[in-house]
Amino acid sequence: MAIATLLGWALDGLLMLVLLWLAWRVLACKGLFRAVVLFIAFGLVLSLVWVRLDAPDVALAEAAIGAGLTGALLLSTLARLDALDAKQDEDASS
Amino acid sequence: MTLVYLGGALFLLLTLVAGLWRVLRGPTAADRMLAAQLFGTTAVACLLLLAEADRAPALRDVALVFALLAVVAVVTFVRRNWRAAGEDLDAD
Amino acid sequence: MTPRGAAPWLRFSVALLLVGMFAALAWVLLGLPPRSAGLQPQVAAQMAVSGVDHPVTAVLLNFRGYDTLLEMAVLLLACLGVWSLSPAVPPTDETPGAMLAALPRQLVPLMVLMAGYLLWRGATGPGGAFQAGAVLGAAGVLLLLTGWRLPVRWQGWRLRLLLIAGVGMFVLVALAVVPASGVLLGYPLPVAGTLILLIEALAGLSIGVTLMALFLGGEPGASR
Amino acid sequence: MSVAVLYAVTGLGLFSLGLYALIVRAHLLRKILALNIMGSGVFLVLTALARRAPDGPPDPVPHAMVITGIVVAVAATALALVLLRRVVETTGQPRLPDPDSE
Repeated sequence: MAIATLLGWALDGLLMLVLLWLAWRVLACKGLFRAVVLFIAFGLVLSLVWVRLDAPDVALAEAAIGAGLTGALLLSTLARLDALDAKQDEDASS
Repeated sequence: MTLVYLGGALFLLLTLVAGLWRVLRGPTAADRMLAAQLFGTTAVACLLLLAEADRAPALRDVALVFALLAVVAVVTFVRRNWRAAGEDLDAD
Repeated sequence: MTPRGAAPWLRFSVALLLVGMFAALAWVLLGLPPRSAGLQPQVAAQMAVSGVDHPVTAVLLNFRGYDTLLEMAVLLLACLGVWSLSPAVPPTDETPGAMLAALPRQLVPLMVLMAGYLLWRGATGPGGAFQAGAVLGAAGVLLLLTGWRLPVRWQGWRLRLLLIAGVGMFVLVALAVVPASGVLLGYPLPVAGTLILLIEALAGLSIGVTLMALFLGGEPGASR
Repeated sequence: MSVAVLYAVTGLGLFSLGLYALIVRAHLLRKILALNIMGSGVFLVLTALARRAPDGPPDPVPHAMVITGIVVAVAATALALVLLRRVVETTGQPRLPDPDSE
């Protein structure tokens, strides 16, 4: 039983560290695409944290929103920003 | 048995950390996106192990939702970001 | 186009302030009683009159129904905000390949099934309108990404009706129970479960459609 | 010190990190990500404090609040992203105008 508790602690500690590290990288890393992908991973880890905190309802909501919608919204905005950027470059050069 | 499940979950979480390295290294956008997809699969396995360890069958539903919806992000990537991926997608 | 961040002195002082804030709030958190049941006993005591068997659903749809009602209104407002900002981005995507065309045919029915399951599950366990709505919204996003377009005759009042169905049903039920119980949203016990399921079904549908409309990024069919 | 309190402190850390980036980073998409991380930090504090129940199920009230919060957060993010697109279309810059440069 003691080992199980220890393993639980290790799992919780690792989750906390990964969460903080991911948040830092999302906000500080170079490149927006990288930040968005890391943010998707952040949502995933967060959903595991909800499970560890005995909140399966919240984990379900986070899984559905984080995996399905947030990533799609952010990625398609990124694509549109790139398209606008390219259009401006074209306008500037012509 | 709980020990095995918890240990497995911990191990999977460690592999997830290893995968983060690939997200940061790249080198292409597709590498990063695929690594993120791999996290989705890892999380599903992790959730199934925790469902057994905590005896919380509701976690299987969470795993099911993950498995079902992970595809949405990657389809967005393929449809919207793929063509730009060859170029310098990471210019800040 | 390199983003200029804040000046170093500004960064430093902001960091200093935030470390101070973190320390103060962490001190408060660590000083909280390590064991506290919170509102759990009150919720457990009232479960018998809630009409459902799952505490979180009971809180969402019954005990704190106002919160959920107004939250649905916030979703609607976000959608209105997006619509007033720009028309939907015109579909420029080329036709999807065979793989992408087959994908939604396999997955969307499963997602709709999952949404229905989560809705039904909400009465007794983790699940409910929000989760179901999110899965439904993701199914809609997948359809939009793989080349499906909202038919023109669905872009008018039908879409708007779907968007307000959740809030509308919530308000209707809130008003309808007034003669029986004297207060808004005070469900009479014999029909509480049915009313909650009715609200949840339409709320889930509305949430799904709203999330899909948000992904469209503007009012469908509008031209600038 | 229990695991729940540690998780709450982690949430506080996320909130602080997000607030710092919200103030310091110029790109608006990065600010939107920062707001989302701040929100997640708040949710984490709420859920972690709900876990303190002695034995038995955690407090369901914060859970319900967090679930609505997550859905509101994604709606707000969608609105913010459309605003961002409009800002870029109008000014050609993915950031707010700098008052010093005028």
